[in-house]
Amino acid sequence: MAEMTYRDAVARGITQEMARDPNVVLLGEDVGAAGGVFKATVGVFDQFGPERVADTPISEQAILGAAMGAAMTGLRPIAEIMFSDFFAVCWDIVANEIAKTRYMTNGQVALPLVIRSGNGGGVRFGAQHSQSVENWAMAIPGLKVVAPSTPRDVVGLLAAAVRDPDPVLFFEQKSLYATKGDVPDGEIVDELGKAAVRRHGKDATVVALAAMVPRALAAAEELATQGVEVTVIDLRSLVPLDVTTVASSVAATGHLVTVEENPRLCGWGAEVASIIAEENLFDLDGPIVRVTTPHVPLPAADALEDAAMPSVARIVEGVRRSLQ
Amino acid sequence: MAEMTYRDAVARGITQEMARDPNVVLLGEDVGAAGGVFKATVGVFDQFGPERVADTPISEQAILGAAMGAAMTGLRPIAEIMFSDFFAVCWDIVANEIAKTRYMTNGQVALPLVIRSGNGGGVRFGAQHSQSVENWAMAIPGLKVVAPSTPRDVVGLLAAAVRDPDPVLFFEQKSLYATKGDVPDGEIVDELGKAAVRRHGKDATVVALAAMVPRALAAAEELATQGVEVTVIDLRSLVPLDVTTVASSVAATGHLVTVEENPRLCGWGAEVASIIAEENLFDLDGPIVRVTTPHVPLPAADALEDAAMPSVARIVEGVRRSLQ
Amino acid sequence: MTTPLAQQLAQQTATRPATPPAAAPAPGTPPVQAPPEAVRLRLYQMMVEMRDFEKRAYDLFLQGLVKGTSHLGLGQEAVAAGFGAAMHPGDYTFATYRGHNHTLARGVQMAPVMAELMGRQSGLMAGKGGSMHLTSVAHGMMGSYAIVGAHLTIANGAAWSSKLRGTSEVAVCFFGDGATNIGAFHEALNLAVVWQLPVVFVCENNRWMEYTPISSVTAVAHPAADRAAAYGLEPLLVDGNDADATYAIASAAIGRARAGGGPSLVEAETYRHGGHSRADPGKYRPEEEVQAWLGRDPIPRYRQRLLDAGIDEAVLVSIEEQSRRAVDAASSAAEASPPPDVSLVGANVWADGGASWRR
Amino acid sequence: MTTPLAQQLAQQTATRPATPPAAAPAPGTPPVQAPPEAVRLRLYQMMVEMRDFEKRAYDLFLQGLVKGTSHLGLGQEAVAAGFGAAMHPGDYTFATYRGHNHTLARGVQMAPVMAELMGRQSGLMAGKGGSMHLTSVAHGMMGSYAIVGAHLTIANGAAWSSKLRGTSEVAVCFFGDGATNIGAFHEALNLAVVWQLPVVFVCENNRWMEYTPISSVTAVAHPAADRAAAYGLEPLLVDGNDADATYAIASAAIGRARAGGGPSLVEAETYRHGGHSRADPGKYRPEEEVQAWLGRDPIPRYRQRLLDAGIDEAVLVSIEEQSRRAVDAASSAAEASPPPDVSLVGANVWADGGASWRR
Ligand SMILES: Cc1ncc(C[n+]2csc(CCOP(=O)(O)OP(=O)(O)O)c2C)c(N)n1
Ligand SMILES: Cc1ncc(C[n+]2csc(CCOP(=O)(O)OP(=O)(O)O)c2C)c(N)n1
Ligand SMILES: [Mg+2]
Ligand SMILES: [Mg+2]
Repeated sequence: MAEMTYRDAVARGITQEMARDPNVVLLGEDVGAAGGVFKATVGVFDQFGPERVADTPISEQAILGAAMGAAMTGLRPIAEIMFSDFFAVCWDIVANEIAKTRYMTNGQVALPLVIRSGNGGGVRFGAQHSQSVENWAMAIPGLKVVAPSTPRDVVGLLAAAVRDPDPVLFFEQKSLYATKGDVPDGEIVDELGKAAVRRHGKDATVVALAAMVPRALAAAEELATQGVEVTVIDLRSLVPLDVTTVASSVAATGHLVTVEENPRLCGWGAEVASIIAEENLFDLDGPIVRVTTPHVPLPAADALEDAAMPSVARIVEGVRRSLQ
Repeated sequence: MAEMTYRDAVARGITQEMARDPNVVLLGEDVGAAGGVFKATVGVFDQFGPERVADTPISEQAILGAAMGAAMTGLRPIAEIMFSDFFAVCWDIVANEIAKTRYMTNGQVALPLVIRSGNGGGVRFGAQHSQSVENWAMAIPGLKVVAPSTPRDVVGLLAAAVRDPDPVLFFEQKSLYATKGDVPDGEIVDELGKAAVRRHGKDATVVALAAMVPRALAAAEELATQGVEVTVIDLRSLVPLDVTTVASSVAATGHLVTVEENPRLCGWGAEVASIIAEENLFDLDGPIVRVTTPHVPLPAADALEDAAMPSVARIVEGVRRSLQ
Repeated sequence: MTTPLAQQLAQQTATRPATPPAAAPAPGTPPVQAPPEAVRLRLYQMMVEMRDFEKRAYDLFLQGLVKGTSHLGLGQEAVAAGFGAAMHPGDYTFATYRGHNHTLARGVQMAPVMAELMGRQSGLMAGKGGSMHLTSVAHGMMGSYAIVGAHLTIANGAAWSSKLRGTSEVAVCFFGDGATNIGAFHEALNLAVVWQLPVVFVCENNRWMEYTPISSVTAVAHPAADRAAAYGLEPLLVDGNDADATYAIASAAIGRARAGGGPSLVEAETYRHGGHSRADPGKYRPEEEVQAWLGRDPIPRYRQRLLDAGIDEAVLVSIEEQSRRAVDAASSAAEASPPPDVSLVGANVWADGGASWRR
Repeated sequence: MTTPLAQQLAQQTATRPATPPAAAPAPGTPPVQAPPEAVRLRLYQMMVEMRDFEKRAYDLFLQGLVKGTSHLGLGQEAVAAGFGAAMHPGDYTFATYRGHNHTLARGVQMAPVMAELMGRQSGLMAGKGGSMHLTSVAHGMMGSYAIVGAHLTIANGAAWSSKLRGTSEVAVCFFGDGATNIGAFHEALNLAVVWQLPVVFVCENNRWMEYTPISSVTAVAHPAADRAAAYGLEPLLVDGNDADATYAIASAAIGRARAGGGPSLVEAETYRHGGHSRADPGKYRPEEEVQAWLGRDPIPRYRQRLLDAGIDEAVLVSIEEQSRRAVDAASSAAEASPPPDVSLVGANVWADGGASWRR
């Protein structure tokens, strides 16, 4: 067991999988000798060399096209899209090609690949480098979507993603890179589609993802001091989605609050809310409350960015609203 | 008053606005002399000439970049992205540039532009030419999102979109191009953000968009023969969203069913459901049911495509489920 | 042209350069060094089969049996045939929505292709892909792609994989003139050269996008060849209506790629006889242009050349008859197949075979 | 180079071609035809102010007062200055995230720029954009764009609008060497030429993407100049550390665009003195390379040239002192400004000033 940062856990996860399977390769901008702009791939190049760790030009379509073609023909690539905002320049390869090919070919083509990307706000990078776009991915049939909240989960979920026979978008929350947590020694491999209950409480169910998990836990602490005990569920993956864990918690608490970093409209919280409103409506004792970034691009100034993103105070307020 | 096709209504709307305002220009692939691949711009080139109706190379990023730069500097472009699936090759210009620029510049830059696109399935074009991607657009703050269901609305909403000071994505449903309807003579201009109640019924509220509106109405007919009277709301635009009309209808009926052509996850129906589940939960007498295309890419074969998209039968079944 | 591959080809040339003048390569000029007779007969057979197949596909469309869209390769057969014949089993083909010819060129049977166009259970992908997405991995047909430009980047990936795994497959990627103006073209070409990938990019310049002439939207006269230097590549222009010429340049470029010599970009000048897709009559094209190119139809031209080379006409007639029989059999088989079972809607979204996104 | 713009510049040249050899243009070589003294003093002043501004921005970053990211233009001043001086009021600038210099070059005041970097209410965009998105429409500074490549297509649009409206603005679009490998570059260049737009594309080749040398990921030696021919353009390579040279080529290219002569693509060879962004020390670069380029620092080099041309040193010293005072005043003003009011989070999503998406 070692304490390590979320950032270092990425490199550890990649290394674990590249050491295990010679078909795993890594490609992206500055991922090699430079160790990645977030320093999340430090050491990988030294260990595996330039053949298996390939620096690329600024050509996101070419990066993902290369990953796709390689995955079709026997490799298991891990591609990096530096900031998840840049998915917009290569969304065609993700949404139209990678996601649809198994289906269109009626199963002839398998695409075991992972696309890692720095996601989300809170680092004062402004509107084009701060988006939380996991819901863009969730909206596309054929993609799996993972977003870990702890260093341990980074390793375990990344390993699961690499070994998964389907294409996985792996969102590394930028605001978590510097956070630390205990990571057990030895190989770690998780299962995709299993949410983690991070805290148990009888009064309400709070569902969060990635950087919103620690905030939801902080809100839970604060609510506890006010006598409100909430369950906090870390979804860990959006596709597959662990509906069972959410629904059974809501059955027990009668209240659901989702906490999303993405802007409101069509966020994953809406999907979770709609599932519960369809399948578990009569379990609810109060409104389903969604706490999200408002439907605005993220501003750059620290004062504004902090005001835009879901805060502990807004989560507390959201839970109180659901309980009224 | 003349009967015309949805397709011809597009050309009529464009012509109306180009005749009125010399700053309105049209650009896109094959939109000029060829009249567009869907024949939706026939006659526009003849009337306004090659300066104001510009054929482009297959360069969607360059098309939308040109529209954006022109809108920043005094023109009001209407750009065509032939099939909405191709938004994936230029999503950066839409989501990162056009949508965010007014905000990032704190209001210095206005972008009065319209992007028209052929959207949706039902025409056996397969997975890369059949997507209904209005929810991709709805998820991006800074965009307005319009999707008419009738020839009359095509004209009125297109005019509103062209005159709107914000960027508008205008989805023309491909499966509706050949449908006909009455269009009044003279200038037609609508207001964005006003839903239309297409049928009144006390038992349930069915919310639909574009090609799903006629299907919802057909389902309503069928339900009426079984003694169930439903209200059918045509949203007409997703942003702005007419929450008032939906909520007040649900307050009256106690039941909500959304009908989406897009695949399920993070569709606009989820957003509508989550709003009602948050703000009007206690008006509900039954589960909120979402009828969607399942979360799959669209298959090409007619038998499969018809089975995938929401059918009248599935809408009827969805209403029945919400009433149980 | 003084660069290696061009030189190599020029040395094989009988009386004219391998790359005809762009304007109007004279029909019937003697070919580059003739391939062996067996190859020539195979080229002829492939082209005849493609032609017959496409004509039948068009008839079936008119009868309402081919649904949705389809983009025929009528007139462009010499490109698919020349490259198809030069490829080795195991090599990777990446094609566009106009990919029927390229699919047949890899030995895929006609019946499942026809059934796919008709949306039947026995279709190559059981109707799930349709005409624009023909794929048969078992034949190295790695897919037909309907978003212009994307597959150039994907072909790179297959070539990269071949290189990293140390095997010898070459990727051949076909696309149109219009595709040279989209960003993915640029990204793919640059990366292929930087990584020295075993990939051959083949631009089939048929002079038209959908309804717009390529010359009106392109900054250079030869949309691919005039861009080669931007990637440090030599310009390679070939008469795309001459099967011997396409076979020669294909063999050279594929051979170079296989030998570790890196990528090539070939521009093959050709023409589509019909409209862009489906019922498009293609009336926007000047009649003289159409007639001039119909006069350069690759198939009668090649037939005459084979006769001139002393091949017995009976051999050709037998190829032609066989082809007609094969198309008849394929369309009967396809018509006899039922529509796909609706359960296929939910099949193969994921590797577990299904469509469930929840646990 | 024998093409028009290059010729025109060569005729102005004193003792060496306008485009220095790519490898190591000798510092201190005599300039192209010297601009008038007033222009030269303005160029010097601009460069000094940019330099002082960027150094202060770096200091404020180290003090924790500049938050988020910032990309300094230290070392690249001669490009922004040369083009800025050649532009007319009303012309359109499109810059990247490395756009502080280009913003100042259009006459935008230092104080609001500094305040924007610091996320203050008095910032150019009240803190909503940040360092990477500096925009001042009133000054023709049409924005700084942080997604590599996108703004080349947007610059086209502004140029197209100028052409259609029959006005005379020229768009000038700056970008890095790395940007030449992304698809949008290709699409933008092609369309600009096809539509003959009044736009000048300026590649500031500083030899590095973020931490990767451009030469290792690019198929050609000169990422922009070697691609010009792919768009029917002449290759234009200029010493980007020589303000007289950048001014000369800028004047020629902008003049041509304004006269209806269409677009140009200029590659200016330069170097960033510091790291890619923020605290990056840029240690991945070979020390000799860094030292060689520090030796070609555009500012001392230009200072010496002005002295050699007989300009009184006191004039230069006064420019330098004024610059320091301006930077001091700007940073004091910025520091004195409060953070933006949180109500701005919901301001200006839409033209109605607000953020509401519902009716
Ligand atoms: C990104 C994208 N833009 C537009 C289209 C629509 N489209 C399909 S084929 C075509 C013309 C392609 O022309 P070309 O590349 O010359 O190929 P050809 O059809 O002539 O074989 C267009 C515009 C598309 N499929 N993808
Ligand atoms: C599409 C896209 N990909 C990657 C990045 C991340 N990124 C920002 S700057 C940069 C390097 C750009 O290099 P260059 O174009 O040479 O400009 P320079 O920074 O040297 O001025 C990269 C990779 C980005 N902003 N946008
Ligand atoms: Mg073509
Ligand atoms: Mg650079």
